[in-house]
Amino acid sequence: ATAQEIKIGVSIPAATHGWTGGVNWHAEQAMARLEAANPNIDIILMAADGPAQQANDLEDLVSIHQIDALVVLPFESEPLTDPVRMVKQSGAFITVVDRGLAQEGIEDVYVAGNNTALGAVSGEYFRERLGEGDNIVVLRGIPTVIDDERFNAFMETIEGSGITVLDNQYANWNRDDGFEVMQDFLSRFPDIDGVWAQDDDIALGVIEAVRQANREDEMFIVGGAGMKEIIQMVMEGSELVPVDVLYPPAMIATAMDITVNHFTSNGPVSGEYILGAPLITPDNAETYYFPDSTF
Amino acid sequence: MAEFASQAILAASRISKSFGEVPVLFSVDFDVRAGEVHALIGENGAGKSTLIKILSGLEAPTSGTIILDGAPVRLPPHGEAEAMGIVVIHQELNLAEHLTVAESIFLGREWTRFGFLRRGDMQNEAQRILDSLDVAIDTNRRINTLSVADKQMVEIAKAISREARVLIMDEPTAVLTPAETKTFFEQVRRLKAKGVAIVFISHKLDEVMTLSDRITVLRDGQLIATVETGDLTPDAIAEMMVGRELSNLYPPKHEPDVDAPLVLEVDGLVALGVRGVSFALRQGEILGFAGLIGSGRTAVMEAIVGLSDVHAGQIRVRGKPVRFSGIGEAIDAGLVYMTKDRKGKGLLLNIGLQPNLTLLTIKRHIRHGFLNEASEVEAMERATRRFDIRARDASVKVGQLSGGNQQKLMLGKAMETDPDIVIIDEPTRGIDVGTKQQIYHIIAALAKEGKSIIVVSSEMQEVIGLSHRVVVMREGRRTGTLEGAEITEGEIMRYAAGLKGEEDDVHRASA
Amino acid sequence: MSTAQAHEGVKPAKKRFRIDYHTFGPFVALVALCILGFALNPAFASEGNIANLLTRSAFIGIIAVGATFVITAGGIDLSVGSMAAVISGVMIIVMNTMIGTTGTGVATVLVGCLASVALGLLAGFVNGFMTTKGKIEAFIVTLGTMGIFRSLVTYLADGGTLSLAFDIRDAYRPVYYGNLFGVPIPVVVFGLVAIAGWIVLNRTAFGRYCMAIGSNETVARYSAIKVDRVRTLTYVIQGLCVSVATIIYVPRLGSASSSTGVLWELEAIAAVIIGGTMLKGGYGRIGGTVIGAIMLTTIGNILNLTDIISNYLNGAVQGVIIIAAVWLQRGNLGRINIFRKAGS
Amino acid sequence: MSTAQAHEGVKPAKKRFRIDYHTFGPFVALVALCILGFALNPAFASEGNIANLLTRSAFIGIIAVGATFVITAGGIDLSVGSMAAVISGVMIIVMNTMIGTTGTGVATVLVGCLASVALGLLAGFVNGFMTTKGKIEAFIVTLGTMGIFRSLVTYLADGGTLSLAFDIRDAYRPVYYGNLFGVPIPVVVFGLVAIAGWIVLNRTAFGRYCMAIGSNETVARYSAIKVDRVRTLTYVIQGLCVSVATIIYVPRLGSASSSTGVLWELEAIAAVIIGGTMLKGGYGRIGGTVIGAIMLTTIGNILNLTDIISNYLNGAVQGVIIIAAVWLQRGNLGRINIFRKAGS
Ligand SMILES: Nc1ncnc2c1ncn2[C@@H]1O[C@H](COP(=O)(O)OP(=O)(O)OP(=O)(O)O)[C@@H](O)[C@H]1O
Ligand SMILES: Nc1ncnc2c1ncn2[C@@H]1O[C@H](COP(=O)(O)OP(=O)(O)OP(=O)(O)O)[C@@H](O)[C@H]1O
Ligand SMILES: [Mg+2]
Ligand SMILES: [Mg+2]
Repeated sequence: ATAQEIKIGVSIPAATHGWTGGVNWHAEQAMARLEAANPNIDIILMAADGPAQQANDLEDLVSIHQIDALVVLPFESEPLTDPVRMVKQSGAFITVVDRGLAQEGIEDVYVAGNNTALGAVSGEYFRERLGEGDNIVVLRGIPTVIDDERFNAFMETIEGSGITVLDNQYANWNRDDGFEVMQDFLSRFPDIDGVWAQDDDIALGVIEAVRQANREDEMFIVGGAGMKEIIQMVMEGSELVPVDVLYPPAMIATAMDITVNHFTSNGPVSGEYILGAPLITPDNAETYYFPDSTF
Repeated sequence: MAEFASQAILAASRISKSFGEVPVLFSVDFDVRAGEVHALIGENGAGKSTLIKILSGLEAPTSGTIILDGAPVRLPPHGEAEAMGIVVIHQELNLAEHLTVAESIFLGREWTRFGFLRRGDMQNEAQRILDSLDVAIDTNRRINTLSVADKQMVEIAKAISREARVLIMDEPTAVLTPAETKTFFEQVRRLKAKGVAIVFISHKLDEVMTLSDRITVLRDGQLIATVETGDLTPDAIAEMMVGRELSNLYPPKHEPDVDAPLVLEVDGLVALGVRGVSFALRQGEILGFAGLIGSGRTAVMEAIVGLSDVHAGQIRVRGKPVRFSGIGEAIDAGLVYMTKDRKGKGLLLNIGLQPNLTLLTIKRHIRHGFLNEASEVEAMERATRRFDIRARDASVKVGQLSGGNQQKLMLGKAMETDPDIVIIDEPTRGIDVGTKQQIYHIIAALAKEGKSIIVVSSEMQEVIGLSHRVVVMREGRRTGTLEGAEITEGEIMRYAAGLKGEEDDVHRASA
Repeated sequence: MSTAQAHEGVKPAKKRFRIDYHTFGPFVALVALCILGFALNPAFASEGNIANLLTRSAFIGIIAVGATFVITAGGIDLSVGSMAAVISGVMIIVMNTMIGTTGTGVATVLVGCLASVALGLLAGFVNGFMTTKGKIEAFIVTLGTMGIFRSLVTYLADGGTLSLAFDIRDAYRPVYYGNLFGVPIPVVVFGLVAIAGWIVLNRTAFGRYCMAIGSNETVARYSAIKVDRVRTLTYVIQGLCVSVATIIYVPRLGSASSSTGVLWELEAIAAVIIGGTMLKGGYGRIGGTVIGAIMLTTIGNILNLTDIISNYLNGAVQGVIIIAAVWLQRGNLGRINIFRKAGS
Repeated sequence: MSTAQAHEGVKPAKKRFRIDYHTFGPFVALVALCILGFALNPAFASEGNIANLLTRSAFIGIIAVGATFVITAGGIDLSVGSMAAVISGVMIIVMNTMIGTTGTGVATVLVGCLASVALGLLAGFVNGFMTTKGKIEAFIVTLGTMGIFRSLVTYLADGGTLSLAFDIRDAYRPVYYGNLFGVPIPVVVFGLVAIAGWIVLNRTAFGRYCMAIGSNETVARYSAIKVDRVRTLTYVIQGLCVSVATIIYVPRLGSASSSTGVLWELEAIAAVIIGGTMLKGGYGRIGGTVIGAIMLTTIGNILNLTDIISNYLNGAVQGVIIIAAVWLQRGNLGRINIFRKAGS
């Protein structure tokens, strides 16, 4: 450890489901890569189980590790706004990823995911495929802002298309819950034309439930995020899972790269980097397929 | 001695025991031979229970040896000595509350076939054993629904059903009435005839005299003597135990004042186990309650003080009708009830003496909203003196006290409330003769002071020796009330057994 | 004022025309739930839905059978959910690795199951050993292993998901999706486990020892029962049950991740307690546990079958139903008239 | 002849050099943890870090003080985490609404606190009432209310997050971030709550009643203790503690959502048990609970001191440390030589 060592703290949610698992994996990869490439940079990675613990982690990054920069993917925007502000006050460079803080002007760099776009892009696809008199069901995540943004954007987009949303239920971004909720939808509704699962973990559960009921021919399923198993199915031209909507966990790596750049390149780095939520179709699927990733 | 030792099945040689730094037994010798009943007696806290725990492997001696069949052994802990034929009835009831009677009797040595329980067979056998003891307990009942005496009978049944070579019994008769004791002794004699070596602990010297062949006396953890029973009189034994001469156990009865006001009147009381009981208690009177096990004496008392539901009938305290909804209200009205189930209902075993003593009266030790420790300590000292409670120090848990000292503590706890009407259930259960005498004198003194006392007791002599009047119960009803010269053992037995019955149809009709 | 016995919840075991609410209560509550479900949506009673429901309850149910032993003997096991996750993970890794050696057929699946059972027994033994020999409270030990197991699966999956190779799935699928004379396999397994559990708890000396230990450890000790051994065995049985549950769980989605089995411990314990077993030990009922498990699944199912309630309130409805169901079955039933006649 | 001693009646407990492991153990384990922390990273001992650590432990610590009462009296409360969430939510709504009336100053904050206390008392009373009068196991009741409270906050937040208006935050911030003579306010509050709890548990009749009920309910009833009332009160105290914890929690994160306070119940109970209180009741130690809470927070902090361990294994390390710490403090300490001398 030289005196000039630059410490970058990375605070992310723990790997409690597929997408956050992906975030963790990409963060670890990026850490190894960046530390190898830049000997004077030390990255400290912390994963939190909840907003309160993430706030603790931020405190510790400052008081124990005295970080020079922070890359944070907030568990939730609201509760972490103040803690991130405290880090900022310690003089650190702040990069916020995915979920924006509740107040403007705290972060130096914002690498924004776009949950609204994910909902809208998915909605567009449903509008395209279905129309008047068609029925769909929606499986949601965990009741949080992220889920709300996705859901509301989706509902707004399909408004006026004549598509009926039979029901929506929380499946907690969890395969098992996706499976069970879908089983119940299947026993309840004899006619379902499409399923919006908004997340690939949920989608995997939905797929199994549909297969079990032998109703694969009746409907299609749209997930979200870009899990390799799902992308593979899209790539192979599956009827059941024709498309996916990207919401890449790799955005954490992007944010880390940008932050390291701030210290290694000469010019100052700042601003917003908004990632889209492109539709993955059989045509472009290959570009989004990383078989080595855990996600 | 060598010849003796070879006859003994189980012997203790120079056994000493200390708990922490406190010595309890000092180099005690003890042995028991096939086909004899060897009684072990001594004051409360003399170390009797400790000695038999050592003899059955539950406690390890600090020094000394156990000799089984002539060879020194180290007994396995945790009741495994039972496999060697050493069976114990512990002083503290030792049954799991959630099991049924049959399950308890066979616990630890279930009969199985192909790995499965032979439930029917065990049930029948349990029934057979209980029948042989002349007790009517449903083998399917759960232990927590039984009265203390029934639990004791289950313990006895459990012990005599095992293949015992040595049967050790720690105060098995403390809660039994003479009738139950009699059938129990028949079973003991039967086992004795089969060559079982029996160790018997009791504070009832008449029982000791009738049952035992030899007697060993312990005092303060020291062996005083082992003698042939025939060589001694009960008085001599008592003297050996206590170390002083014991004159008249019971205090002289003062003449009850027939004009004294009635402080407690019970009319046609109906409750669980009570089928229309009426009686009255005068100021300054000692009223005895006698009856067989399960005759409902306890049930009457618990209903009066509000521990169980009163279904019908009237209770008046000093003329005012009352219906207590909990014992707290009874205490406020000047009544106190001391339970006979000290382990299950009376004392918290896992904490110290002082909090137990003041649990009922904690409000009196509050100053400015906080507990005043000094006042609690003072109460403890008072009770210690009055009831001669003996413990190593105040940090001992109540569960570690000797049985008799627990009983004394419970008496102290009840008397802390400073009551006008005292209801005590089995007041001297497990208490040595010396202390018994003290307690009888305390009771008599209280009555003289104008307090009114109900004594529920299975010890016939106690009821007779203390009471001005005696109510006899049978199957939840009052069958008789005896007064003055009528109070004799035979008379009480006749009412208790249902050979004689009072014309109490009146009460039944009104109930 | 009722007696202490009523608080303890144990009634005399008389066989006369007396309704034992602890046996009968959970059943009545379940029937009430089913009626509610049917009223809300007749699809509730469809054969498919009932099959789904029972199949789902099999996981929690099988785990809860094990938990009944642990709780009856006065212990508690908070680690079962994480244990299920880590066992699933290892099973998947083992099977994926074995493809090269034993092929993609039943042999590989069997090897996987063997690994599962071995791991379950081991994990249970570790819990039991630390509780009894280490003299650490079961709550602490299993809270610790809960964290350890959960971390292990995350580590094994590298934060992501472990997926069973698609080649093996075909051989393994029937264990979850197949059926025997029309009864889904998981339900059959659940039934067998429950029966075995019932026999062991009620018809063997071991079961009796569990109750004795839970009721009064000292008495058990004095009765020459090897308390530590019996208690450790209850955790081993729990581990075995978790491994059986895992064996039927894995073919369902063919994957394991750190989110597998989250909060199953709470569900399993709840099923046990709803079923009438006492949390403080001494008294266990396998039959009640089975009904408790089905009841919990049914509540979830009913909530999915209707949209009259805001999704946000699912948890609240669930909570209310659980409390109401248990209230119904705990003697309070006796206050309803028709029952009073038959009851005490 | 030293038997004379046994005859002098009851002497006051001796205060010799005797180590009570239940008092001493948790403390030793905490010291060991701190040494480990310092060894891993000297920054552990920095003033800032210690302040952070103690401040954090205040939430769980205050809740755990309440839990000590509930558990001592033989109950359990699983709803505290959700209760904290719903109280936070309501506080925020109340304060946001009151801005119009009472402005953005201390007055509004006080109204919020009042609402919090009222709600805490009510929630605690509901738990206690259902447990005692409804005769439903505390486990079931509080499992139910846990779901209900969690749902309510989700509902109030409309699935999202409730956030405190930024105008009020300035007035409220000092409650978390301020300090009194250099001691952070939450630590001061924690200290006061702990002292009050200790006094109530050890120096009042009520505290004695809690222990008696937890130890043997029948004996308590025969000793004229109003069992139901005392038990209900323990839940009310628990509710009050949750509301106090919430009052210092809200200014930290300024928001409440369905993820607020998740699993706090487990942490609170763990703190209580680590501190030496018995899960079965009858024996409670507020001092131990305080140390338990600090210990749990310290473990979390230690994991942040170094990144030599994969993040995925955090939970495992945490589990190992908890088990090891409790193992250390439960008499097993006695086997280590230096302690044996001093001990018995
Ligand atoms: N586990 C223990 N720890 C500490 N002291 C104990 C323990 N067990 C017994 N003692 C003490 O040993 C002494 C002897 O007790 P023991 O129970 O043997 O008396 P006992 O002769 O059976 O009296 P009793 O007639 O009252 O039953 C008592 O002072 C008691 O307090
Ligand atoms: N007929 C009955 N039906 C139901 N319960 C009964 C009946 N008789 C007695 N009991 C119950 O059995 C127990 C035995 O009665 P109780 O303890 O009052 O008798 P006792 O005369 O004090 O005799 P013991 O010395 O055996 O206790 C009581 O708890 C009572 O509620
Ligand atoms: Mg690093
Ligand atoms: Mg004794």
